[in-house]
Amino acid sequence: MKKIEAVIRHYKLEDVKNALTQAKVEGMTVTEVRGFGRQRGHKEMYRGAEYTVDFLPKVKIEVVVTESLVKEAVETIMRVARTGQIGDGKIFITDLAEVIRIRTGETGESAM
Amino acid sequence: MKKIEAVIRHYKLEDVKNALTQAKVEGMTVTEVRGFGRQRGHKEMYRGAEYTVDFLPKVKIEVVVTESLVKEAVETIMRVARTGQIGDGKIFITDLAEVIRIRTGETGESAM
Amino acid sequence: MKKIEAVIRHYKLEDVKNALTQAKVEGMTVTEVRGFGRQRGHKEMYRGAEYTVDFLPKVKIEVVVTESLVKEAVETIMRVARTGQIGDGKIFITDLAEVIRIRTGETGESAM
Amino acid sequence: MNRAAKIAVLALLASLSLATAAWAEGGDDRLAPAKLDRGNTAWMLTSSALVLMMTAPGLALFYCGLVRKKNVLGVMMQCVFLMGLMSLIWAFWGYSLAFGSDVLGGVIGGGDFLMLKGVLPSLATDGKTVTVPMMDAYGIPRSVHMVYQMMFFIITPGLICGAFAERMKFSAMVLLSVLWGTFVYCPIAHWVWSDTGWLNPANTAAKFPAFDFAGGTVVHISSGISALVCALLIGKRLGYGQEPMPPHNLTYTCIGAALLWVGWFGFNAGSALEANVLAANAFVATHMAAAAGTVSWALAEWWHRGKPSILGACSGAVAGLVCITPAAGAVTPLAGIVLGLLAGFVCYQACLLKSKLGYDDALDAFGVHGVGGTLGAILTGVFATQLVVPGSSTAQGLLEGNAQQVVNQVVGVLASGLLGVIGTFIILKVIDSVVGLRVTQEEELMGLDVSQHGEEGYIFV
Amino acid sequence: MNRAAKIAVLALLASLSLATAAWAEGGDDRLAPAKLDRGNTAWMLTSSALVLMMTAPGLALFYCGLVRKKNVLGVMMQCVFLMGLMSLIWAFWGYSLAFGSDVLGGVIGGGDFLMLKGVLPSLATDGKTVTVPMMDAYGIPRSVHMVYQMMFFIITPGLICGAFAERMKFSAMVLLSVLWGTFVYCPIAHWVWSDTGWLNPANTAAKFPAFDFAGGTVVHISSGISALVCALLIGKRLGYGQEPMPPHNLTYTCIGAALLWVGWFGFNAGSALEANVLAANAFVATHMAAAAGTVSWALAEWWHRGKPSILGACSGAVAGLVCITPAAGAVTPLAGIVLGLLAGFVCYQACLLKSKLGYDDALDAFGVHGVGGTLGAILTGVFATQLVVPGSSTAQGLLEGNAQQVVNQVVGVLASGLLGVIGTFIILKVIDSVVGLRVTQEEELMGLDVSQHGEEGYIFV
Amino acid sequence: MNRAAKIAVLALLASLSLATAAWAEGGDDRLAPAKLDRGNTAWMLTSSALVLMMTAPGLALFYCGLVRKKNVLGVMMQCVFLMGLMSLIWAFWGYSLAFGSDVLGGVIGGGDFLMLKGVLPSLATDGKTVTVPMMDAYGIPRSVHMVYQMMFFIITPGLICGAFAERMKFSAMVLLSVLWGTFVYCPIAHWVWSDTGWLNPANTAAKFPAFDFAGGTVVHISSGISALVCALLIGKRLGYGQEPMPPHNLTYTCIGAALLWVGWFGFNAGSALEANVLAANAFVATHMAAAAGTVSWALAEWWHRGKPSILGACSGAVAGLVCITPAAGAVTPLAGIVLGLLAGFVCYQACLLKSKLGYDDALDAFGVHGVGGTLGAILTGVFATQLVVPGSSTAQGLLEGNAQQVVNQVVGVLASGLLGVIGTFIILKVIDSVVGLRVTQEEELMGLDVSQHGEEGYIFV
Ligand SMILES: Nc1ncnc2c1ncn2[C@@H]1O[C@H](COP(=O)(O)OP(=O)(O)O)[C@@H](O)[C@H]1O
Ligand SMILES: Nc1ncnc2c1ncn2[C@@H]1O[C@H](COP(=O)(O)OP(=O)(O)O)[C@@H](O)[C@H]1O
Ligand SMILES: Nc1ncnc2c1ncn2[C@@H]1O[C@H](COP(=O)(O)OP(=O)(O)O)[C@@H](O)[C@H]1O
Repeated sequence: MKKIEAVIRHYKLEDVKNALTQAKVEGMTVTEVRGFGRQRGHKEMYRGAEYTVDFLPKVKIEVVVTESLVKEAVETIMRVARTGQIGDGKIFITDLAEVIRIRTGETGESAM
Repeated sequence: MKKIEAVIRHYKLEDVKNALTQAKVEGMTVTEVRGFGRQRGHKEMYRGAEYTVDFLPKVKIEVVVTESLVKEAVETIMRVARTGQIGDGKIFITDLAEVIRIRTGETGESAM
Repeated sequence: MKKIEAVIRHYKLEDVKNALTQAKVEGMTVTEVRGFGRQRGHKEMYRGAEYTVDFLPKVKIEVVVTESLVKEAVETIMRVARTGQIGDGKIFITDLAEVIRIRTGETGESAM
Repeated sequence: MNRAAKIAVLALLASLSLATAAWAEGGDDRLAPAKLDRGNTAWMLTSSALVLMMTAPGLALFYCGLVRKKNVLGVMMQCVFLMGLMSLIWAFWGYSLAFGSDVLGGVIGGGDFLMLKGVLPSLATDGKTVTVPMMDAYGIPRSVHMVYQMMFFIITPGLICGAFAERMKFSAMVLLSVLWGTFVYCPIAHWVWSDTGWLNPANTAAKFPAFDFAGGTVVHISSGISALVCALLIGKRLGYGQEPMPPHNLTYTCIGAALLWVGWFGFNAGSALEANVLAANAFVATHMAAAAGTVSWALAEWWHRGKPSILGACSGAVAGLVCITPAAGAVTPLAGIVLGLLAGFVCYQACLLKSKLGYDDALDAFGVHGVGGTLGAILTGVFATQLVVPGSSTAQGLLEGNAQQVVNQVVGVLASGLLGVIGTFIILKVIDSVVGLRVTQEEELMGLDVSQHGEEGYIFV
Repeated sequence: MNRAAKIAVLALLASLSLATAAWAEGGDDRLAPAKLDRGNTAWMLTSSALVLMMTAPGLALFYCGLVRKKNVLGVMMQCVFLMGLMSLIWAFWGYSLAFGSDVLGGVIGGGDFLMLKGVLPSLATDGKTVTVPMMDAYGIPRSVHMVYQMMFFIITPGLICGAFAERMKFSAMVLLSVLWGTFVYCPIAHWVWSDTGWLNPANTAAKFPAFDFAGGTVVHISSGISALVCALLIGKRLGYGQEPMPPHNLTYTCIGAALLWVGWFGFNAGSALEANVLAANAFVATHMAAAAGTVSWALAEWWHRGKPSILGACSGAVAGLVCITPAAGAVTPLAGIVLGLLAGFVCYQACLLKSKLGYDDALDAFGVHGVGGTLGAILTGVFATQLVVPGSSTAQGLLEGNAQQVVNQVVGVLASGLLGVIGTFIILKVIDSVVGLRVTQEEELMGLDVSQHGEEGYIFV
Repeated sequence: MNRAAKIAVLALLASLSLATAAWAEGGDDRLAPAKLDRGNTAWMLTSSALVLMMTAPGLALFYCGLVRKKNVLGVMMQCVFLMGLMSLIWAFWGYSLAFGSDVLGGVIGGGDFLMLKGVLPSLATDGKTVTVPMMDAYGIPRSVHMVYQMMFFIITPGLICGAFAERMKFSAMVLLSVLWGTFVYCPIAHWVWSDTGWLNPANTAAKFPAFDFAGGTVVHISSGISALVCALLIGKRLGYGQEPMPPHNLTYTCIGAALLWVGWFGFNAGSALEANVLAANAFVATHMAAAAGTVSWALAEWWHRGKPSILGACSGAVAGLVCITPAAGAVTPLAGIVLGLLAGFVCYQACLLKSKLGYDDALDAFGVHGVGGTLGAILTGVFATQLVVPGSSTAQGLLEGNAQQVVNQVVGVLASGLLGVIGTFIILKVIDSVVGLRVTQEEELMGLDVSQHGEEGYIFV
């Protein structure tokens, strides 16, 4: 099993969720984050004190899927979350040692 | 060393924390997340515009433990966070390459 | 490629960001978290109801870097985020299976 | 104004053509009848607005900050909906039951003002002459008195909501407010404030003339004791005593407390029904009591726990305000300081006690309004003085040697407390058997915002 | 009050000892001229403050809670900046165009009051005698009338902002407000409220005397219909209909609604310009309509969707307040209840309809103010009564047999609506060609807070 | 008011049987003594409530939004606690020191009003007759004057808190407020506003009659300059200049600014102590200055930085309000516009300068109140006009040819500034040696909410 973490734009969340659901991904966890990368930030100014705000609001989604679904899930995210402009975000994929469903104690694929 | 990530219900956090502490887990990091899985969301309505809110508020805890503690930690979480109703959440376990305590520079087990 | 996760003190974020940027780290994702470790919490009191608040506000940064940068990034974080007092935080390092840039579809090192 | 009068007088001494020298409002006697006092009217309109502001945003903020995030709207909704609901009931029958002439031997008011009959202007049989009912003693239209008292009728059930916060069904809250307003509030208001009320000191035939200037018994004791009954009958919140349930947003609570303080000037000084010396006394005494309560609760905490808290300071202000409410038109501002100091300290103790007794009065409606109101009612009997009480030139309170007044005050407390307990108990039992009091366990865990109203308070993600 | 003075004066013609009985304010006639009524002045100053409070924090909170987090400051800034901008314009030329004597055949007012000439005190040629312009009929300085009306001029363009929220350039909003205020608001205000206005019932020569006590046409219809034009011309928000755009903070919206309710007492009861029976009627009718609207919208939702929402209750309160605005000085509080009930229901339907029609009036400025204002204007023609309308002793509304009044009201609605549509359309086209109406796509995605103002609303991290 | 009528009536029994035409308030002379003006009393009670609202929620919100999240309650607590503390001190000795008759050669007031003696009603030796002290010139009870001035005494130390926000010990803040209020505020208030004050223009024997209508020197310069001393003595916040410290919640700051604006009508127009033409002038001038300040600061930013910010607009409003405060009863509203425009621009520059000078006046208490107050005090000497100044019929300000007035104003500024600097310096040194000024480094990093009060502002998790 793999964990797919994707940092995406805020307003793409709904679309990505719908697309992943159609791709048979059955769960997802979302976190509000702030990101910093190639996309440059902006200046903010408070009574003359100027700050460069490098961190922009982004959303991180975490999806745990079985190996067989990884490719489709990643492609789905890439297709839907892409605008082509700097700041679209990144996808990180990690191997998981184990997955457990708390309610039933099921592990591995059946816990998905 | 392993990182145990568990997405659990909000109101179970305090109990889980206490149980883990008793199980000799010495640290924990908590994030407010929103999750989506089998548990269906609810409808919200704002002046006639109806939304289905699939994401429900959850809490993600991250606990890094030595191999020897993994089993007990997981069992503790499962025991305490379980209600038996859909939405109890999931546990994901990952291998860590390294752990470092910033204050002292200790690494590995001694950084726990 | 490695993912470096570091839980640090709030007010060290800006310094860490700047130091990492100088160390040629090109991106970072930040999450507001609450942490619990050796640093003891504090008491809060609301109309006589007393709570011990174990979770203290911390910031988690996630930095994905190529193997060659890991050491420098970790050292940078340790140098800058350190105060020497309990509560400085921890660094966790994980292996990544893959990294993808959503905008271009680049993978691996070139996605950094 | 008097300046206008003076100048007019001087200018017209030699003349007779006065009618034209004073100006006409289109010559419309309805708009400015002989008895209309514009200063008083201005003040009472302002006071009415201030008292409405107490319910929302005042109380709505004060309370909503104290609950958990998932119930923030539930609490606010109670306040806002009551602003609608109770206003209609008051206009339909509440004002009449409270201020109508005695029926059932004075237990409640009659139908004189049903549907605002006798409150709104009426047309004479000639089809032309319009008569506007006035409160002659105060120079204000009766409709102003009606709307001012309406604001009290709104906030009182709102106070009770603090006790059952985070777990009562919205429908049950609606039924409770209608029934409680009708069968508990209206009788007590009638006893205390109607011309023929058996507790009203302005009624020379009153059996137990007890001072309650602005609603110590009518508003605070009645709601406080009823809140306790609610808390006991509906039971504790899920997880109470196990999970922490700290206030989710104390900034709201603080804003709410400050708005309550400001609005309370309308509540207490407005209760003079005039912009006169009595109103001034009530204003100053109210402010001093609030100030003393703030300092007192905060210092008690500082002493006892090592830190003064903002929730303590705000709670102290409210405790002081509650305590001075019955007294504002009977005691001096210096006595107001004493009342405030005591209120802050005593209500702090009451809240501490709650933790020990273990019932779940979620937002301390009883601890602050019940306890503070009772304290205030009794202390009014101690500190009432002929310096302040209108028309008095004899001893008024215990300190002036009139011990009987304390007895009267206690009778007032007991009578309103008793009706509160019994009335609320019966009403809750009825509601429980009809629609049920409490949301399901799942709804409670989910929060009232989503489960009862289909909304979320904050969407910060 | 002055009524009491008048009586006294009449009664005292035989005497001389008056001057000493009343006191002097340093003998300064300017500060208390013959016609000054202190009760009225106190009430109008209070009312002016209340109406300002409606724009901010009232409307600012009501609206800002409804947008997404990234635009929260954009909305607040519009309100605050308008408090500055529109005040200056009103002092420079707005008051004059609205309340000056007819020019262009009565389409608009003339330059009588440009730069507050004739509003502020002036010095006689002796270099010593100062004259303070008064509104004699009300006993208030003209400057008070000017500043009170200024508050209306501030909030009206603020209401429009709801339609184009989250996407209009700040510069375009500024231009729109200046031009719209000058060319749409001022003429309508002149027709309805100036002494010689062709819609003003107080003008015996008015062609279509239509009741608009506190701004049903001038404020709500004009802004509501113009809001619709804005929504259509500027187009939908990016992602509208695809992404969810729920209110980001309903607690703000609720506080805002409550403050609007409180402030509206200044808006409506202040429109009597006196603390008299008419003000009292307006106060009570306003409150009853708000209450009825709250209950009505919430019940409609409860029935229709199974849950009463707090946004519904708050929207219903505002709908009721909008609807009673033209009527408050012409109908009884009982009719106010009817208006409120209808307003809550009808505006709820209007908002439902919007979802179907698909235009993006982001915060329902048209659905609430346009629809509610029109409903209120027409119902005023139905329920107006000689019991309330000053100086009347004949049939006033349809229910009293005067069907013509409904016609007059419709003419008022059409005239102001028409000017609103045409004026706004032209103004927007001009602005679009000069600076452009809409922010860039990137700016819109980023949010107006950062892109237009270089700030963020919340820094909770 | 009607009371004036009544007295006249009674005095004239020879004429007609008038007594029945006016009504009785239970025949109680205390409640409506000969001199009572109900319109004025209504206005002053309203104004007092408005000024209290300025401290909280007004200033509390304005300031708390500007700090970091971890200190939000610390700031609010200062405001709320001061509402309690300063009220008690004012009643005990503050009012007496400020408004008592000269002692120490006029440096401060004497003990005439200690413990509200001579302010509250007193009993004659007959044990029956009650006398209520009145301010005859204004027709209001003296207790109203006392409570109105109390509200100023509350907010002034609250303003200073902006300078040392996020780092001062709560206990030090408490001590500072008590000492500063007693030894800095009371003397300045005595000089400027007591009948015998050497700066009071109403005192014909005043050495340097300087206009300060509503507290430019007493409130703003004194607090602004003292704030600067505090900022310098306590030192910078940890991390100042290195970490970003942006306002954590500008929506609060905006709500606070709007409430300050609304409340300021009580502050300035209330300072007339009557609902007369002077109050009207102050009201309008105040509003125009706020409006002009809003536009001016926002435009300056727009020009200079490319974007108008909401913090700028709000700061500009406050700057305008500060600047007009001494002037509101001496200049016309048109001059108010000029003052507002200048204030917005100058205070913006002052805040820019701060960044360069490098001291850490956290919330710009000096930049806005010190600078804006000084500007206003001096410009009052320029624009004061006989059109407005009560009782004047000669040149008043520089523009009317009276250059001396500017000198007087400067003297006023220097005197209050000097006492502010020296007094604050000594007081801080004393406090530092007794309890220490600053929290520990660990407490500061943790935030004042948790370290000083054991609470958190927001629990959104
Ligand atoms: N090396 C990295 N480590 C962690 N997060 C990153 C890294 N690089 C980018 N991100 C995240 O991805 C987001 C988008 O990256 P950015 O470089 O701006 O756009 P793009 O990937 O389109 O070039 C960032 O805001 C940040 O949250
Ligand atoms: N595949 C997944 N990837 C990431 N998070 C998941 C996944 N499945 C579930 N979750 C998280 O676990 C929570 C509970 O899952 P859910 O399916 O509702 O309950 P249960 O596990 O009891 O069937 C979700 O809200 C989500 O946050
Ligand atoms: N075992 C752990 N698992 C996850 N997070 C941890 C763990 N131990 C510590 N942390 C995180 O690191 C933070 C600092 O840890 P703490 O033990 O207080 O300080 P130090 O590492 O300096 O001894 C904690 O607040 C928590 O967020």
